[in-house]
Amino acid sequence: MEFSYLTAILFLPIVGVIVLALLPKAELKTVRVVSLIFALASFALSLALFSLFDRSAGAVGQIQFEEKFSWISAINAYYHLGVDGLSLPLVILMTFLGVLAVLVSWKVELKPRQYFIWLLVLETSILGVFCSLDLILFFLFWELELIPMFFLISIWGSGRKEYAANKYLIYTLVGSAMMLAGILSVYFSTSSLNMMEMGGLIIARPFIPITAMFFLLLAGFAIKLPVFPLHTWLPDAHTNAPTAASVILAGSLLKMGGYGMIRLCVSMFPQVAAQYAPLMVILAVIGILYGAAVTLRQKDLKRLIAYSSVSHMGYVLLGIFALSQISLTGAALQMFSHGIITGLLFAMVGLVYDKTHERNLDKLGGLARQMPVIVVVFTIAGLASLGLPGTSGFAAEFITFVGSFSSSIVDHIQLYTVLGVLGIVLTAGYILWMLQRTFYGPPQDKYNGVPDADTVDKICIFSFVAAIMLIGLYPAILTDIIKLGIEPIVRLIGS
Amino acid sequence: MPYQIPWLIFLLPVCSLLIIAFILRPFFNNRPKLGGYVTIAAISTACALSLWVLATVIAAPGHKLDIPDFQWLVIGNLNVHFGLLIDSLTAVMLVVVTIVSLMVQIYSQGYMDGDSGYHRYFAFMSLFTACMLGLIMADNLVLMFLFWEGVGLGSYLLIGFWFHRPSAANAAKKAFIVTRLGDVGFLVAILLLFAQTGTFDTEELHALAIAGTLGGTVLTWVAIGIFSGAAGKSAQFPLHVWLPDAMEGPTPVSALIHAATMVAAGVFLVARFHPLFEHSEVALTTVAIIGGFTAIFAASMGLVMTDIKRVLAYSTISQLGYMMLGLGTGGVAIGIFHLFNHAFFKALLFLGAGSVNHGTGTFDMRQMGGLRKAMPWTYATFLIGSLSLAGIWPLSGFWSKDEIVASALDKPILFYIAMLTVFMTAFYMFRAIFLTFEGEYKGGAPAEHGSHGPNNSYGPHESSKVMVIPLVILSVLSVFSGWLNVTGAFSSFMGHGGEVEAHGFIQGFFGVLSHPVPLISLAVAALGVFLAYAMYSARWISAEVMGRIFKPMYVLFSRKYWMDELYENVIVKKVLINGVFAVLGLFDEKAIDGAINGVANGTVAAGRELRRLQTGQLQFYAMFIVLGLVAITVCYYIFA
Amino acid sequence: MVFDIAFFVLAVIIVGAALAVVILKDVFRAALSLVMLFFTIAGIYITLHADFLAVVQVLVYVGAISILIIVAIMLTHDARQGSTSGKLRIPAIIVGLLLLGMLVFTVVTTKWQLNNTPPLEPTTAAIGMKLFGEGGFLLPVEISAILLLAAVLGAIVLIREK
Amino acid sequence: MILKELQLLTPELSLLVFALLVIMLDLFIKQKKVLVVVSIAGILVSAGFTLSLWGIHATDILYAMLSVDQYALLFKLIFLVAAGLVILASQDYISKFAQFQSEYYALVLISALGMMLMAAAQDLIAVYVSLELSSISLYVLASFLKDQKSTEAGLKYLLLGAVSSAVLLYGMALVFGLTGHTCMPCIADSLKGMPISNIMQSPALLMGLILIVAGFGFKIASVPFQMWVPDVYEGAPTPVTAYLSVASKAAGFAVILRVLFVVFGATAWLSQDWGLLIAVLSAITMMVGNVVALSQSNIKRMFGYSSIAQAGYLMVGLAAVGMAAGSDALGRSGLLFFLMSYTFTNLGAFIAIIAISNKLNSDQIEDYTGMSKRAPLLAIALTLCLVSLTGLPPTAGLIAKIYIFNGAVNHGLLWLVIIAVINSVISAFYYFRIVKVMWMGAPASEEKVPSTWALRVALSLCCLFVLLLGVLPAGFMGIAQAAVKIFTGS
Amino acid sequence: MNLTSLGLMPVGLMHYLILSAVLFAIGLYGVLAKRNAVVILMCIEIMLNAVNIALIAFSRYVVPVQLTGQIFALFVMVVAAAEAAVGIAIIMAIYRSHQSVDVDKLDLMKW
Repeated sequence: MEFSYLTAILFLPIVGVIVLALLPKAELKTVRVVSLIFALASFALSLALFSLFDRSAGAVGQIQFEEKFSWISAINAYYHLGVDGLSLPLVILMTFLGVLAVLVSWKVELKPRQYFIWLLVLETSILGVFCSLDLILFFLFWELELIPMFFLISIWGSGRKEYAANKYLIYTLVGSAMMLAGILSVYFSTSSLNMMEMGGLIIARPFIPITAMFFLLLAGFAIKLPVFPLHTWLPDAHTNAPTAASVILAGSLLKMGGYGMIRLCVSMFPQVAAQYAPLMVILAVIGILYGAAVTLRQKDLKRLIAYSSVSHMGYVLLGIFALSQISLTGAALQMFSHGIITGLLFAMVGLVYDKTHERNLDKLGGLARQMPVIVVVFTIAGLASLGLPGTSGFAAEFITFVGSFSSSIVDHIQLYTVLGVLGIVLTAGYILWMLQRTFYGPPQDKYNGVPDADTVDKICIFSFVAAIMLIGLYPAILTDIIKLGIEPIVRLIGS
Repeated sequence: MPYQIPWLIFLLPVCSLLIIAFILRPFFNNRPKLGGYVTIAAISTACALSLWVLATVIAAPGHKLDIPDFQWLVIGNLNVHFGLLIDSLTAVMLVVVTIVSLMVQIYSQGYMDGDSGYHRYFAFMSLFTACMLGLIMADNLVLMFLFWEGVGLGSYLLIGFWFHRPSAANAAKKAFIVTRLGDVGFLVAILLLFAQTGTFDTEELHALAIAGTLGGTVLTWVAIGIFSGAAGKSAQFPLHVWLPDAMEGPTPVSALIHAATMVAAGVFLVARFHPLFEHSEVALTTVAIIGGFTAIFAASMGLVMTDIKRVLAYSTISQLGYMMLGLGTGGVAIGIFHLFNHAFFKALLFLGAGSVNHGTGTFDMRQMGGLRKAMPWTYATFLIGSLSLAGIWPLSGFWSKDEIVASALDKPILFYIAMLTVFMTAFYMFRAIFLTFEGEYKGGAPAEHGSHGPNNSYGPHESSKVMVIPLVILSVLSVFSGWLNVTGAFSSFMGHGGEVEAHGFIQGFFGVLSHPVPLISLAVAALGVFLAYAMYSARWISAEVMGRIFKPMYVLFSRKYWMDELYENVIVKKVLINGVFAVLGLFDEKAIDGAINGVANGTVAAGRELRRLQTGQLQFYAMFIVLGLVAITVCYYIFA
Repeated sequence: MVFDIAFFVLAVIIVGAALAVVILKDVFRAALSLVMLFFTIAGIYITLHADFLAVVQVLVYVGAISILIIVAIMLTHDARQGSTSGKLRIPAIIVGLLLLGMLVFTVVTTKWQLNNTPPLEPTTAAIGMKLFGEGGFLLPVEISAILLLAAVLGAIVLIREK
Repeated sequence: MILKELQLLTPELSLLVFALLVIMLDLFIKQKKVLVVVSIAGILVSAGFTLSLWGIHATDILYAMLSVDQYALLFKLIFLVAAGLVILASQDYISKFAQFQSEYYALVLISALGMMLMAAAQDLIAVYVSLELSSISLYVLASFLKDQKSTEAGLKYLLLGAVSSAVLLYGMALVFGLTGHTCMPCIADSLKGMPISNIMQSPALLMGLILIVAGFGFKIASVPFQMWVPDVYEGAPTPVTAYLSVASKAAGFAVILRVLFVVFGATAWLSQDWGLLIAVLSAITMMVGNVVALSQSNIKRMFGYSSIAQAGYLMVGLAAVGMAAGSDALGRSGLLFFLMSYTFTNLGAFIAIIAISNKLNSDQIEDYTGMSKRAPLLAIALTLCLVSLTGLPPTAGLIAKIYIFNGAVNHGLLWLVIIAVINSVISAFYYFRIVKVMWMGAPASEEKVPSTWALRVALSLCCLFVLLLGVLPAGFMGIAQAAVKIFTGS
Repeated sequence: MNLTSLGLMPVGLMHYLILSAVLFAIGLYGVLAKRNAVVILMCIEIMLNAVNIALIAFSRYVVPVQLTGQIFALFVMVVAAAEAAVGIAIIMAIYRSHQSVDVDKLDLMKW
């Protein structure tokens, strides 16, 4: 029997959880190392997956590393895993962020065992979303992710953490509530829960109007992405979450929304998607500009980056609903890219906060002297975020723009794209403003003797930088994979 | 020539960046000089290679080299190949960039001596040079845009080099954002081109434009988009505001980036895509008008600046306008030729200003004076540069400026503007010379950065050799570079000089004086010089009295037409940040979040109200049960 | 015919007694009205040819439940304070009338499938057979036994002092 | 014949025997622990007999009074499990009424017996009598503490219960009067034979339906018959509350499903009629339960409202059964699976609450602050159960909801499912408030919360099943489906 | 007075059912309105009796020979007795803890 890569990747963190739970004495060091080992193992396996992935032209639309067992026969649900070009990068992203999240949390001292347990559970649940090919399994993992995130925010968070945790919980549950209704309607319309069978399935007798199904599913994804005006949970969650949670939240969790939109909304209901694409594209543009505008008003470093995510995920939405092969690829790449960039940004904010205990831009300043490494990496992250060429941010945004501008599905898409492009100016505005307020200006006495990044921090942030640069300089390393997954979907739209 | 050579030109500075960032800075931080040496070694090699490339291109048929490209990205019909386009334009630019860069790096050895950010400085410089070289060699729009933004980054980093000064940090940010505004246009143009043609390749686009496949409104929009990018980088009105502020960076940076190379990238870009512009009358006219207007507009502000670098900055803007004007009216060769000459003398002038600053610790001309004796080399080279800039025969500036003025002849308004600009240029440059080098020394000021602190304690002094030698080399170039086109060789090499008749060197060199236009322009320039002499050296005319007479204009110029106020205070602060964005922020908080919280609070409140039904009264409960029964029955009768 | 007249007489007494139970302030008198009510209901049973039930009614209700209630009244001091109506008197009247209306409407408008066979009489033996015989209600009888046991257990627990 | 039938009655008989044994033993022995052992033994024996009957072909016994079928057997198991776990969990609580231990156990067993009979009853008379058997035991159990709150709860429960059983009786009387039968299949046959095609044509049928729904609605705590729930849950001894919230509700559903399906499922229009009624009531029930639970500060009272809300979800399944009009077993098995899940989950939660509240001597949610430090295992277990009640993975709650909503969506109740899932969201608010309090705050004292082995066993069993049903639900769904097969046959 | 001419004679099922309904409503009113717990219990007994009348009437007019209704009523009586016993026990317990059997005062638990 073949080695079940996906199951192994998926459940290694859970094995880690069990090990952690069974540790007789939870010494800080052991806990960290154990978590790191399991996160690393998962990451290593996902890299193996990456190298074993069949990139040949024949692999277009093929599910690889498929595993399928009957799970709940009563409702036709299977334990069905597999990856294609669309999900593989996200799996790698998550395992990568999983490792880095552990590193970022190296200095957590409050209830470390619990903390790392939740972190690992979170990893598994998000991986599950990306690997599942069965709607119920997908939904299960989708919901599972709530619990660790809730705990991470509400116990290890700061500020209005309870409010933020609640808000996160409620928002996400509302979304998944709609999604469940959508999934069930789909199930009864098609008698199948197999996500791969549903691409472009012509539903002869829809259970409810397919538009309704589309929007029910979309609701959940839109909240997660988040799409304007459903975004207000995000700043609160980010601002008050611990660093690692922010990293994963921004880095990987939001992508569940985009992934779901492509995988379910677009590929199941290409016609409906095309019909409502103008609406979604307009929302995307509003999200881009509005998110950036609101970002410019933020005083809290984390909140600022959180709002910037709203803006950046607008590009993803734009790419998805421009519905062209290039734009969808761009959107998928943007998801990955935003994952590492914003992950790094949050890690950097975490570092700055750890060292200075300050996140208010009005009170920060002049830190560049004290923390040369941090300022360099933060700047790189910021520049990547504003889409500087050579970083993944540029590659992704550029592909998205090219794709959406030349798309023929939506009327006036050129105009919308141009408006979206304007967002990059605002992005430059807030990113540079933030860097300036944090690091530049005369050094302040109160920050004398503030330490720079230490070795663990450096390993962590340099890995991010390496990933950002790698994708930025040679995006084909991912797009060659992504397009395998996107192509069949585009064919559906075309037909 | 092996085709790897051009790549090597690009990679050399990249290597120097990597070496400094990953080896020198972490491990040899106490040996700062190493960084400079590495950079200079890399760039001098690149310079040599560039000359080789130039020679090869001159020899090559069609003045073009074939460099194999490689596939970077393929998604559907998006097919991006990265490669290099080496033609005459590229070759010339390569030489300009590497030479100026080399000079500036050498000069920086002295200028930046002792600065704590020495390694960082050279790393950034290498980064910038690499991107600049990449930009001029790129064979397609994507790669070009990549480096285009890269030079912007270099500029940002170097303007903000002394980040602890808020003004520097602000200037850096401003430069980046303003140029990015232009880049939006550029990016949109790229998108539009791809949507129309499906390619990013420069030469293919040229071919399409020439064949007429790409034309009409689309082409005009494309051209205007490209020009908007160029206008941002080349500081054309109305995006010029960042350049004067960019003088916050170290002076060698100003010389390299904000005088010779990066700002000229806009001009280069327009030149590179000139075939597209040529096929759109509107675009070409726009370029010419904006260029001409910028030329005089910036010059007018240069008249009244007291900071020597700012005078030079406005001069740069003005000259860039000139180049645009040349591109818009005359063609690639004319614009690029001015770029070529301008690079040398403007770099020279900036480096001279830096040298002055090194000697006096200030850039404020009112604090200077009488430096001629203290800094003879600086003075001499600065004078050569100024003469060249003012367009005095036979220095290089004369030749290129003359061509531009001539090319504007058939558009009278532009011509008069050009002439007026010539006058102004001569005036403000010599005003600067007289204020700086003549008269009495007025004491200087604290140095622009700490390391030079003690210098002014023993008065103004000549700079070290390492700084003076580049000045000399550049001044030589400033004299002779213009002679390259005396015979029309440069124009024909650029491939767009077909209409320029070829003639012998001597004939061209002196013969030019037989034409009326050059003579007029020379006279105008001389008038400017004379006026400056009269006002600031001989003081026949009191500058104060002039200032009072032309008070409104003086205020207008010295306040820079209130453009900064308009942009920063009115548009950015009042309208955007505190206006639109504040409203949106409030909307987000109150309306969107408020609605969500409202629903949540409403639910909780509903719960608080509903629980009052649970009175604890047993009989009320029973009543409720029976009422429920009745209600159900009634509903049945109503709805069934 | 006799039964018809008896029905009306008994019905009037029943309604009167029931009203007395809910209207009288004196709990003792209310309890006595209740006894009266139980008795007359036994009479109604007779008019329905349910002689065994009538007897059981007297035994169980008049004999057991009434006594229990009276004892309870005596043990609680509230007896003397009387049984006043609570705040909900008016709503209670309305709700009572509504329910009455509904029920009357229901029984009046429904077409009952009447069976004109003369009723079985006497019923005692038949009921005995029904309860314990073939095809009968043995199980409920057994359950009732346990029910009573549970009630006794419960009463003991609740009444005994801690 | 009779012997054969007695064999089919062994679960009930053995339980009765052990109940009597407990009472008798109390008279003779001092060591009260023995009573627990005997009670548990009784439950195990009864459960053993129940299991031994599993797979049996549905048989009517005692002159069609009872039906021994998988459906009843499954419910019997649920009641036995609930009773057993409640008895185990009561060990931490028993000190409050040490004197009446035997009566306590006996009453728990007897009420379980009543419920078992209820689930199997095929005749309205048997239904009524067994319903009262369990009810009367529960009335007593609710007031078992005899303090102010407990007696108040008991009286409210009793009086309201009596009124509702009078209402139920009136409904049964009307149905009986209409058809002349008390045996359910006979009534159904009779209804099928009636020349009516709309419920409005027979006011008695309508009234009977409404009154019967009202009577059972009281049991399952459906709005508007739920008013007793919060008060009684709050006042009753905590183990009894647990028992009420699980067993009594399950019994209510067992009987209401059977009555509605068998009697009122006689014709499709009738079935859809009550299906819609239940659907509407279900929507209101969920809303009321969840919304009011938001503002509760007493954990038992909060669970009271929570159980109302859960009844609402269960009624979604019931409504689906009605809308399906007998054509599809999905809804019915969903209801059963949800009940299994709910039993373990709610019992688990209550068992943890018993241990904690007993130590704290308080039911206030705020007093649970920092419980993760004082009683980590209890806190984990309670958290797990709360997660399951919210309907999040990897617990039974989520699968149960998916399963039950599945049936509802399939029969055109998407609107109801959407209301239900929105309600789940609201419920997260108050369930997670407890979680938050336990894990986030600093405890008032560092003192550990003790718990007996019995309680721990009970709790671990609950948690185990909560997880098992959440991760590997297929087997349990198989059981649920097997259990509802009898209906397809009937 | 001629009851027959008034349509009230001969007495049939309807009469008994209406009587039952009236009795039920009166009992209900008592349950809802009286403050004394014992009286409420009494009123519940009235309601049960009302049901019994209906049951026996149905038995008489619908299934005259099967006596099912009578059997049903018999069980109702048994249950009523048990309920009354437990009810009174609880009321005694209430009385002991509250010194009152006024249900208006039983609102320790609400909201």
